[in-house]
Amino acid sequence: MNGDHRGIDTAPSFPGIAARAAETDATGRIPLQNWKELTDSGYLRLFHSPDIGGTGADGPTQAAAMEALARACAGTFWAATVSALLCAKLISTYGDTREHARLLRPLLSGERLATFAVVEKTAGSDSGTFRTTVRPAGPAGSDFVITGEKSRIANSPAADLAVVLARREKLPGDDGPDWCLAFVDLRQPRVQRYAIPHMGLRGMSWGGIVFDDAHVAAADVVPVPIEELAEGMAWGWLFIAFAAIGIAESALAASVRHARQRVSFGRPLAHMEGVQAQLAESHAQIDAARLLAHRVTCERAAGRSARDLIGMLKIYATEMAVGVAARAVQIHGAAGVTSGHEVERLYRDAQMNVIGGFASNRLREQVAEGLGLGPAVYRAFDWVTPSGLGRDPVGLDGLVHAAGDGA
Amino acid sequence: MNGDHRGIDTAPSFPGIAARAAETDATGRIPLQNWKELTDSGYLRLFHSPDIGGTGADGPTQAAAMEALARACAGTFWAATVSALLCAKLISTYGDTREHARLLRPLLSGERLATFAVVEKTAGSDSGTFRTTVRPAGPAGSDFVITGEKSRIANSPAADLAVVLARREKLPGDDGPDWCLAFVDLRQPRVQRYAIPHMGLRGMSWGGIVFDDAHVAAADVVPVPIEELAEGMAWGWLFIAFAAIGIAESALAASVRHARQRVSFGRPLAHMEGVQAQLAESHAQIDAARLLAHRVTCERAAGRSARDLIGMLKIYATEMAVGVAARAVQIHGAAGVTSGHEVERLYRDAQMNVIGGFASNRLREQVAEGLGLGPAVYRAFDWVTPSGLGRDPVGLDGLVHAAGDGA
Amino acid sequence: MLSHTLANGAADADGGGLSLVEWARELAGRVVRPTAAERDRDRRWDQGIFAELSGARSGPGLAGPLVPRALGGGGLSATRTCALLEGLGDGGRDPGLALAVGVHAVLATVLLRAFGNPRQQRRYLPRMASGEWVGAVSLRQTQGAAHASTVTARPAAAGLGGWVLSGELDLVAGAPVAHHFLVIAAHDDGSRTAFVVDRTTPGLLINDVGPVAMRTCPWGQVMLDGCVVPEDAVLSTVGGAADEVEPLLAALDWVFLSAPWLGVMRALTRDAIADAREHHLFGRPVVHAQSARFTLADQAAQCELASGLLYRAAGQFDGGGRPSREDAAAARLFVAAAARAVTEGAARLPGALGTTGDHLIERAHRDALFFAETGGGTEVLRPVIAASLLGIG
Amino acid sequence: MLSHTLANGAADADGGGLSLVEWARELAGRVVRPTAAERDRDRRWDQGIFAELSGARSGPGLAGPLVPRALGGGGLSATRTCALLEGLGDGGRDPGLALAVGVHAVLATVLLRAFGNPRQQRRYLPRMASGEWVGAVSLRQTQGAAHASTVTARPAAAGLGGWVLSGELDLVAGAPVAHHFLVIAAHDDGSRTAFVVDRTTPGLLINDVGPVAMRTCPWGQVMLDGCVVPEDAVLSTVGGAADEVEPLLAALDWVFLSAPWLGVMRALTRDAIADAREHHLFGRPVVHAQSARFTLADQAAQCELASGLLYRAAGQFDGGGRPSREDAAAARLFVAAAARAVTEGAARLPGALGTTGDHLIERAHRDALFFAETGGGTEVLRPVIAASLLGIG
Repeated sequence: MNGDHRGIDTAPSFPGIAARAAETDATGRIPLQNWKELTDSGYLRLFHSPDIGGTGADGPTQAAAMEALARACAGTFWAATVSALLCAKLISTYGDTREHARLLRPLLSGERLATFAVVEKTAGSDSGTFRTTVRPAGPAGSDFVITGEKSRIANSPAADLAVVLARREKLPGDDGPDWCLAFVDLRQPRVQRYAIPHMGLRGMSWGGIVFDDAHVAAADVVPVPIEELAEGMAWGWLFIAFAAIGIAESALAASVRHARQRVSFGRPLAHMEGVQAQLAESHAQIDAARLLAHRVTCERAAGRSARDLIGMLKIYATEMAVGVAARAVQIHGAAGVTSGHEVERLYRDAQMNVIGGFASNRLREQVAEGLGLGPAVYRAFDWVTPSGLGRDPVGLDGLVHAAGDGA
Repeated sequence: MNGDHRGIDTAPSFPGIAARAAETDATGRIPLQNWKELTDSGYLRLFHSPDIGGTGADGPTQAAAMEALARACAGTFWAATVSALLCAKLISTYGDTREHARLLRPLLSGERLATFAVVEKTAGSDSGTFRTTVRPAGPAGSDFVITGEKSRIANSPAADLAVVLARREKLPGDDGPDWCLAFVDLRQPRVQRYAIPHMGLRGMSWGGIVFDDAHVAAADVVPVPIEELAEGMAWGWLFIAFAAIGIAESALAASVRHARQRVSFGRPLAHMEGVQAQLAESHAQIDAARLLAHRVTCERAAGRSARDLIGMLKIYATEMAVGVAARAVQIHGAAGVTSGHEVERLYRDAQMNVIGGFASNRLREQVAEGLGLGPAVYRAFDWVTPSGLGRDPVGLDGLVHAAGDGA
Repeated sequence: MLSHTLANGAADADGGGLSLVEWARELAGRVVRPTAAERDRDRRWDQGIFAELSGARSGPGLAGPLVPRALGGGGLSATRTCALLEGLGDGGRDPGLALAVGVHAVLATVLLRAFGNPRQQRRYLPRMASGEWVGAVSLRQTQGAAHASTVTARPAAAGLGGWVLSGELDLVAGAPVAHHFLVIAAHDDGSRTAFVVDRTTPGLLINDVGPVAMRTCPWGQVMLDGCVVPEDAVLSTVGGAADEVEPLLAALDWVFLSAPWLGVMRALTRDAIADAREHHLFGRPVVHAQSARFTLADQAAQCELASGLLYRAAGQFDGGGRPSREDAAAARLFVAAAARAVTEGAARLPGALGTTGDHLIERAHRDALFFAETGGGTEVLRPVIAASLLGIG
Repeated sequence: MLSHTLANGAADADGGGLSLVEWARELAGRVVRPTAAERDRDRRWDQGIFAELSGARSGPGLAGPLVPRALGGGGLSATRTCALLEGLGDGGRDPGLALAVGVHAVLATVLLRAFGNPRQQRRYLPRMASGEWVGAVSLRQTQGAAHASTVTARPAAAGLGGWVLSGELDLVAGAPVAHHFLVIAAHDDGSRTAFVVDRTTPGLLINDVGPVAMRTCPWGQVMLDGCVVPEDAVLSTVGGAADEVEPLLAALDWVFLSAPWLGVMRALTRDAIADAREHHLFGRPVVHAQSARFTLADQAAQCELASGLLYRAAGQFDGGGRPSREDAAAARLFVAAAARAVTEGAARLPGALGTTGDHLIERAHRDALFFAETGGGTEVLRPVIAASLLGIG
């Protein structure tokens, strides 16, 4: 879009994946060629150090690669990045890079796909309601079993491996964390999956996993204090922000193309101030998100947390992309709501990012806490009535009138 | 939602249509029971005077009925109202109520469905680009034939009758208008139709009609100066505004229900100020649109134009509904992007109204003209460069530096 | 079409508001507008203008439209009063003065009409309706106890009867020129009572302190240093403010103090249309620019949308109907946002912010921010509306 | 985390801006802030403050950061200058004074640095860098000829050489205290030339007229009544303004006059966080209310987002790079909207608009509206950005 895509020249580009994006959306499956293109491009290895099979790309390169793939096909980007970035980071951060090399290697080579199973059916991202539990398989053995259901999870119908947030059934004397990450092989009989059709990002599979005393090796149960997980989950916020930015860039590029081609009422769209205003606002907003996204990617690549900044980015970028996609629909008119048109797909895709990971407003509360406002405090909403605003007012003639005794 | 639905008690309600709304969206077809329910309710006759088979309902009743049907199922509302309100008004306004009673009767009884075919493939709502033409069928006969293609038209794949905006091939000495409305029977061999899949309002069929010298009776070609048509087309803006209002009301009602049921992080959503803020804003905005919609329906029912007000309403209501639906998705979280969920459907439906009829920004130009600003004036966008803002600035060291001769 | 729409969107249920808007606009254009910018600059209240508005010959006085005719008032409906205030805002182009008029003519008089006993009504209402006595109210006290009470009421020394009021109130609109004040005070048990406190009450002191905005409204801070008031200063029942006075006071603020802003929005929109025809950018009239046309179309729409909510809420006070707090709050929420949107839209048009003219845009921009915070602002209005929707709170 | 984020988001490419923001914030907090509200009320410029900022002992003077050291300036990079101005806005809490400093220190000095001949540079730049001579620019002339030229240039009488300038300029920042003015004048053929016109030029008159906003900036209207200026008053080439001076002047305005606003946004955000901890609504701390938390989170995000665009655009002036008009315009478009959003978010928090304090919210709210209109406002910025995207215009 402009000359500021630093590092983009050395980043992979994904022409085939982009060309198949409409088909990927329509069929609801990521074509095999996409996976080959991803593997060949080196994308899956960019985010990790060489000791676990990565190529240790620098921040600008990681950022440019995510941006490019998200622009090519947001559904493919989600599927690949949940696995190769988010899940691999969770395993390498909270697990043991030596022990779990056997899990990481196939994720980075593209042979296997991972899913991060957090949310359950009851209440979205509120871990207090989660019931999935890991417990020892038997009195003697060292292995574990996992039981519970995770739902509305990216990649879960298609994945080979799940990184599962679960409760630990603790034996007396165990004063470790109440929670663990369990790395669960999904290709086993006691695991059932189901797919859930979804509005956007349709290439990516989405759905639920039911664990019915499924087997987990002892080495693959990693106790983690739940507070510490936020650090790893911020990788998720980061890539979702890039998904939004890529969608917005594609929507703007389509709008610019359309504005240059289309003539309406004798006026080329490109020459109309109202269209120019929409393009300019979209451009400035995308750039604001991009610059922050590149900045925090560099922070994180350098080993710093930048968690609050990533939270701010995720909120802004995802809501911005919805606005940019809506403007693109408006510029395209009826074509923009026709199934199969790029802009129609982008409009559906954009909203998914606002909800995915942590929804914007949930994240705003976390950012506020990071600003020093303290944790969210709940008090029942019961203050309107005592404050004198809980009743409809009497009329102009007051109680007299209300009592039917006209003044 | 509140006690202000004046007249709604006497207006039809559509419980069956509402119950089938998800199915209507999923199958992309309006169930036969919906048509029966519509016919039985008297909805199709409300908007017209008794002399053409209507029941001549007053403004409040018309408004309440449109609002109720749009809330029940926006796709069904569109299909029914394009036919029974918009097309029937066009026929009765520009045609001859006696001659065309044969066309109006089946539309108001629900036996036949009409479509208003304006837009062509080239350039949306710009009539300057339209090519569809009506000409005499032969040198002697009094009948006509019509040729051309209309596309992205509501109801067109399913309709029996089309009200077509077409050019008139004029014989020497004919100084009548260049345009006409042709009432074309679509159940004839020289008419081909095709359906176009679309993002929202999926129950309603949408697509194109190809006329290949299709027959039109002489009495069904009505010459009309194109400027005068805006008055009739404003019926379209009006019902689309009601579609938006109904969608927004359904989205808000779903949000209120969800907020009362859902507990997240130990806090019932209903008790959280951020959720309350979203509900309150949606409520106030919906009410603002509703009150204006009821006002202009009464104006129109009383025979006044109110066209500029209807333009303002259409712009506001349709964009407002997109915002309300987006808030509903946010409140529902992942459920709100799951296919088959009411809110997911409403989110897709809402955007259609912004584009349908006249797109918001096109309509803004018309409203501006009504404000006394004169018609839109086109001038090529060529003023940035002469004004001194068309070049990138030199650096801090000016031309010297730019020439490579460092200061 | 335009001028009709912009001027008369305020359809009046009882059929007379239409001309009343125009009448008040003409009056205010003559009496208020010429000095509005100057009084704003000097932070000045002009009692002569208030007298002229109160004693208008050709139509109802603006000091007591809702006071019954038998008590010397205009005996207007709430809808027609709303139209009067809309016209005042439109013609006067002075949000501060219109606020002062609205606080006196609606908030202060209606509380006495609705809750005053016959003695109180006879004492206060005729002189308020004529504009002789000004009634003042603190805008901190029009949102119930959303903010903690700053005035306490304790029984006067045994046997004397009456009450002792102590505390302070700021943002009192009308204070420097008021004859009496509406004061809501908290008892030790947390319940609250409304009082009418005369300016001459010993211990009552007025400081000349006001907000940055609404500079043409006479502002003051009222200090109550152990003011002893008689039993007859109580408005309605002791301890009953939360159920009686407070809900009405809030709704009156939400609705009637919004009405002048509808007028200001219409004035800004008319100005913007005229300016856009005059100014040029990049060598062409601003009015040819699509983005300017969009802005103007949206401004006109905001006026009509706001008008609908406002007159619905006002109309609910008429015909013995019981007003809805939800609809009153929705009207305020929307009008406050619309006033901001219209001001900003007008300011965005090239050439809008110059060094000449009466600077209505700049004054309205400043005052609209303040207006949006009074009546509780979004943080009070939204929960009130949500409480109704959700059936909790 | 917070204070780090808010204070230091302005990452500096050449590694020193970080501490420079803090240094300037501290200096401005000491020198500018204590009298900001009072000078605003009195519409007063304090030359002593400018002198103190110019001659700061411990760091670079704020009058000539971009003037090369050899000519007595600070010799700072554009990025570091941006940081200085951010800190000035943050610590000083005075957008009007920061505007005056920015116009002199960046717009006026850089045009002489970039386009002045050696004689002009030697004459003006050292005294400008020391703060002895103030250079003034009309904010009507920083957007090329988006608005029609109001000054004409005709050749002086035959044989004399030089030019005769006639016309008037308003919104001249610095006028009452300026030593010289940058004036862009149109020739009869429509081409334009930039001149440096000394205050002492016969026929030059300054009127005391200014806008409603930015009251602490010294404003004036400059009347040029047949002012004869020598050939050496021409900056760069005759008739070349559209290709040379104007694009640079516009970009400098868009970027560097935005920088203080990033500081103001950070100050408002810090204030809002502190206020939300103190104030109560419905008996609970505002900071517990989810909607207030949302507002504060969004404010903090706006600061970081604006910072990214601003420092990118500033950095393009460094290292011999060629700045991008598109990126400069995008920075201005975003910062202006962000400044409005942050001000309004802060104002919406309960208790924000009181009768005490330094009223930064109210001043920033007023000044941000003006700021959003200068640099051409959205009606100029958007077409400039769109022209780049579309390859037309």
